[in-house]
Amino acid sequence: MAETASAIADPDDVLIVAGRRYGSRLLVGTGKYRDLTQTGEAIAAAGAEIVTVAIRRTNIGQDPDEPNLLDVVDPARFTILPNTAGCFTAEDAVRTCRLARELLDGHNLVKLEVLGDPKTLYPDMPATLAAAETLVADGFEVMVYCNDDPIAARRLEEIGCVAVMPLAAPIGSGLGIQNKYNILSIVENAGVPVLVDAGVGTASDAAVAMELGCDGVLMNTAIAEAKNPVLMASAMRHAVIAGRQAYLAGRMPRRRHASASSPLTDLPF
Amino acid sequence: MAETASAIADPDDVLIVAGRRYGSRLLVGTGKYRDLTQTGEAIAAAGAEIVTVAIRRTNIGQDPDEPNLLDVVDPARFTILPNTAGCFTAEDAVRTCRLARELLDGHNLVKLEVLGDPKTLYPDMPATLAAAETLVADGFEVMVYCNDDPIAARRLEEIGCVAVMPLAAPIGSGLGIQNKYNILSIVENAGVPVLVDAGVGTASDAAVAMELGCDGVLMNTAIAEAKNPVLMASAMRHAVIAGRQAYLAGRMPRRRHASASSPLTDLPF
Amino acid sequence: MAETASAIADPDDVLIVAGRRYGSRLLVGTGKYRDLTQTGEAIAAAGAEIVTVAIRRTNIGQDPDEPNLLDVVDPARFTILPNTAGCFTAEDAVRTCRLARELLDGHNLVKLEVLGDPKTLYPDMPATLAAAETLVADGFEVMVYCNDDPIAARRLEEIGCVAVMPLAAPIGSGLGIQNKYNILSIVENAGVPVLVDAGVGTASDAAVAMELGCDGVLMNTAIAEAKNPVLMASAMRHAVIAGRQAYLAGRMPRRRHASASSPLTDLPF
Amino acid sequence: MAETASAIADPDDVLIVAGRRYGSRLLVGTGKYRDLTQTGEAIAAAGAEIVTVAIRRTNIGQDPDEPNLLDVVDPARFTILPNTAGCFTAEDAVRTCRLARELLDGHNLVKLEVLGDPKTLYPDMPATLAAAETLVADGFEVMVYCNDDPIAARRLEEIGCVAVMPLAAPIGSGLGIQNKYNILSIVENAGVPVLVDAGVGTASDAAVAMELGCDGVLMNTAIAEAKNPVLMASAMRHAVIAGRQAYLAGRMPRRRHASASSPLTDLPF
Amino acid sequence: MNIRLNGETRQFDGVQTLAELVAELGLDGRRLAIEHNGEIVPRGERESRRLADGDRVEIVHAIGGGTP
Amino acid sequence: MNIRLNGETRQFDGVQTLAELVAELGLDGRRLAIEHNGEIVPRGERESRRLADGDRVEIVHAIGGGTP
Amino acid sequence: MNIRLNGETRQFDGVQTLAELVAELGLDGRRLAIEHNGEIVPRGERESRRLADGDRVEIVHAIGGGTP
Amino acid sequence: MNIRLNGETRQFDGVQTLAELVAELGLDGRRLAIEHNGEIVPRGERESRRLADGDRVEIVHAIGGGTP
Repeated sequence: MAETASAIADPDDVLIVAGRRYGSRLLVGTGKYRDLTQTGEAIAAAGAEIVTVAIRRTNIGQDPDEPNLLDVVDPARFTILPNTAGCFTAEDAVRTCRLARELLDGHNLVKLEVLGDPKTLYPDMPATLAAAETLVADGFEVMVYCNDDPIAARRLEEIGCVAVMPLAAPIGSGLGIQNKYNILSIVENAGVPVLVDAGVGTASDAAVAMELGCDGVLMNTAIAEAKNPVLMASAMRHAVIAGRQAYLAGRMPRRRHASASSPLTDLPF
Repeated sequence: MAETASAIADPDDVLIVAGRRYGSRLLVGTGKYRDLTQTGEAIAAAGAEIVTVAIRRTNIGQDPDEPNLLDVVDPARFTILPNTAGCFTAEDAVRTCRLARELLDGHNLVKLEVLGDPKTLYPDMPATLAAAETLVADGFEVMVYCNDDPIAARRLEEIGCVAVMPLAAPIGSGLGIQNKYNILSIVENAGVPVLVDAGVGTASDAAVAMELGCDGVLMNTAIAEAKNPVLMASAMRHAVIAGRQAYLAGRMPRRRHASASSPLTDLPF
Repeated sequence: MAETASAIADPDDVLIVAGRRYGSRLLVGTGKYRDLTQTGEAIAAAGAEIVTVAIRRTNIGQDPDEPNLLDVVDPARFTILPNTAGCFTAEDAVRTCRLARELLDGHNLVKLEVLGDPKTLYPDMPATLAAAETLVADGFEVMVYCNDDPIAARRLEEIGCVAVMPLAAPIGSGLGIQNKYNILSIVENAGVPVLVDAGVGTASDAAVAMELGCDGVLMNTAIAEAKNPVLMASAMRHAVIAGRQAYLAGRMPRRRHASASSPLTDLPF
Repeated sequence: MAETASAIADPDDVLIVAGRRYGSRLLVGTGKYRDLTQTGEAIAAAGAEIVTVAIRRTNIGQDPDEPNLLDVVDPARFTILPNTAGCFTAEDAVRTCRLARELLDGHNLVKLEVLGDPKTLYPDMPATLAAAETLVADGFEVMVYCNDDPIAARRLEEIGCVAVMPLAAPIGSGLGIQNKYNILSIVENAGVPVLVDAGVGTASDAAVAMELGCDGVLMNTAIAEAKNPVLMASAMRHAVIAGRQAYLAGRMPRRRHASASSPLTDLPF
Repeated sequence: MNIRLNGETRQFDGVQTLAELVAELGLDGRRLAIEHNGEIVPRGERESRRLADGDRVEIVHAIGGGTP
Repeated sequence: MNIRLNGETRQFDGVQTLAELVAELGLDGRRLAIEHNGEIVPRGERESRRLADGDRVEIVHAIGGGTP
Repeated sequence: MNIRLNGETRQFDGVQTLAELVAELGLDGRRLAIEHNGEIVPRGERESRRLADGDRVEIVHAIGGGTP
Repeated sequence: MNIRLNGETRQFDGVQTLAELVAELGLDGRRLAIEHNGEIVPRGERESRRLADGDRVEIVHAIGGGTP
């Protein structure tokens, strides 16, 4: 099977973000898992190479032997993608990115999120644009969570973001791609990778995102809140490959009417 | 990766049809390919173990050295599933099955199709039920193409069919699963494998079928009419695995509203 | 407004069932209402002219002054459509129709339903076909509840049914039209009226059914279980008219991309 | 029928925009019609009270007797809603509004549109926000075409817009409501009327918009490009009423499984 | 005389015809259909249709009901 | 005198005010709005608004148009 | 001798059994199934199955085909 | 000396530099980033960065978190 797959799949079909090449197009988060062991197993099953982490205050007085996320997600093996989850202003997001850069020894790749509403976790786009400008000017490589507005996505690219990451549905909703036309418009106009961020609920949702031509998918809840997160991580790995290959293979046309795949002639009657 | 996958996937999660065990849940047809070489490559890329073939009059006077389908799809390696495609009466379908049994040295497994209309290739269910009764009485193991009527599926199982194969959408239409509730009802009530037959257009469609709990998917046009059939066959292999694993893993609940996967507390501001 | 409407709508666009002409294409049931008063108000708000009723054992010993459904739904004003709801065999359905004919003084129009399963209330199609043949031979005008199988619908018409009534979704589910392609195929091939029976949940569902070219819609639960049944009945009246007019008016083509409805030239800049 | 309707519908359920009350919740455009006669007939059939018009350079040298749009759409009978269609900058949009105000004798109600892309006619939201601020400060009552971003809608309301008008799908696409969750979020958070602007293709689309709780729908292409625009205008009138009444009536819950509307007891067998 | 009426056995004395049974039940004038021993009895034949001990009688009417 | 009228340069002789220009164009009585050198000129000021060589004038009206 | 072979009438001389017909058609060694006058003839009986003028013979094999 | 540490005021005696504070907290060797009075302090400057009464210090690290 491995031989077959390598013979079929183009080894040059890689995801390139900020000049780095990734064989996997599935990016994963690290929240909501039972423990760090499960986090690590899910990341492995997902085959992810880019892993997003949050930046939070150290819990003073905690057990100093408590395991650390970056022990499980080793920055030497994975591309760590610090995010600004929880930031509701451009200032907070910029500050979080700078803390992350210090934390990760000058690592410049960040996932910018500026939220507009604690209930929907929908992005605040004007603040996101402002933060993106500041961060790009400050030398960051910005992957940016955004709404699915094609004009906004183009603007974020113009600002210099290295990837645009539109939401497919509300974060953590699991509702799947709501507006395929918008995602398609963003993909068609983009010169940087487009990754669906948020809203995927199950494997077919991830496949749909890739079939639309997205360059990758980032997810967390769909894996972590499955009954069996590690098996779902594997499902998502296959789904992203499936969707990517289907996109590259070029699907059959949709037809209103049937088309026999067996010839309707030369029947023995 | 191979190690990871084998550690995650349950090796006992196999498709059992008529007492035989199959690691692959993707069944493929052999029509509409450019040539037999492409047919063989697509079957390999799909990882299929059950392959359906049509029975037709031998073209008298043809080049006797012309390659034969069963050279490419070796009955020693694959389970050959002769189908009754093109039959519009129960009698023709039964006769075709008997010819197939002779052709394949007593092989009893057949795919019964009795069509009701040349335009939609929709099944004629009363004729299908009649043919199924005759074939089961004659010792055949009948996998049966049918509409997505849960009552009809249950009746076909009562008759003794070894698998029910409802259409998801018109054959060759590529429109994807139309009535998920009916497929779900069939799955919930079935004691034999349920395989979606016909209507899949791209990888996510196959994943959806599996996420509904189907035991497998049979397809032909979606692979053969892709721009790159062999790559699409690989996509479908991944999609069926993805959908199966997602079904087994148990998807997250759908929610109207967002749910943060990063904690919203302990922010440094 | 009344003048405008009458000027626009074609007065000859009527529903013809069994030779009788109806201005309204919305048929309603009489179950699940709070009381007979609400039943009557909902029927009036729906503008229905054909009203379906069930046949049940008279409750012996009840108050003889208890109001009677046929006082509210006067057979002199409405076409009463007795149904065979609750019948799970062809025999029971035929017997119920004959009782209904006696009850209604020789009235021949019936709604045949033979159910296959108490949980889904999905029709038992072989039994339905058998009952339809018996009833047609016995002089009944049969409107028939059926699955959305285009071949079955054609067969029911061949038997002599005066209308085919495919379900859109499980009875009482309110899930809306599941398989639009099947409904469309039935409509395209039918020589008798096609009415969607069961599955409508809200006004837009009814409009969709009519836009597909159906001749009418029958519903009960969607009205009776609305918070305000009488207002929902009015909504459904408008929805059926809206869908019918949209079907006749011929909708605009769907387009992937925008099309300005204001000219993009002669701007003052 | 008229009596029935007036008895059911609440006469106080009116659309209030900028302090004015409207019985109709269907707003229409005036582009793409065959001629002004058809324009007028369609507006009448739609029952519209608010009619949007574009502002363009007068064609110098044309026949001075050529009929004028405002003869057909008399500002004494209709609320004229001049729009800034075709404007790609905030400045152009503001200038167009000011010309419109002069043209209409100080009329302050405008429909603001600042487009971001000539192909999709998707709004440029930062420019829209800027123009809205300028116009509100200049005394205009601004109804604003916007994307379906709930945070942006809230911001436009904070700025002082009198109505937010999110697009349902690309202008002139006829694809229907793409992201129902976003429209629902906008509706739930809004203190001003929410009207779906753009994307409606047929009657059921308009009904869906209203069932989500929108206060109205504005459309042009769906009517003007129907084969019979005047009949489609009537269809849309009914669809908007149907959707509104269904929203107010409170739809039945969706259920996976069937629910009989005829009692399943007291059968005579 | 025992009659199996709508599935329940009941005793009726002094009732000899279907018409008398209907009257005894207080159902005169109501819109009903009646089966007697599995056979539908037209309205006009109720008076002449005699009952015997052990007969089965079904009396039905229309009630609210909708899609299946 | 040359006027840049709705984007095209045209010559008008004997026209001194906006009101005269409107009349010359045969647009009297039509519902119009006018910009003169980028500034909107209210209806009541057309008679007093004098034109000079090279001025820019935009004359607009309402036409059919809908969603964006 | 005329044989109705796969729907077409053809003449075969010197052919007396199904096995000889298969050989004559150059189909020896191919995976086939054969009907003779509507009855399936097992492989082992081809040699003994004699043909007569006007007989109907169908020869089929497996070809590419998929969902219905 | 009172320090506003991660939003809470705490008293530290005998601590004069950021490096000493980290050690006092038992956080030596952990992967952290530190803000001092709103300014990020690179790792190499912790030893030389002196604390004063009332200073604000934020200490952060990476934790599990995903899409927004």
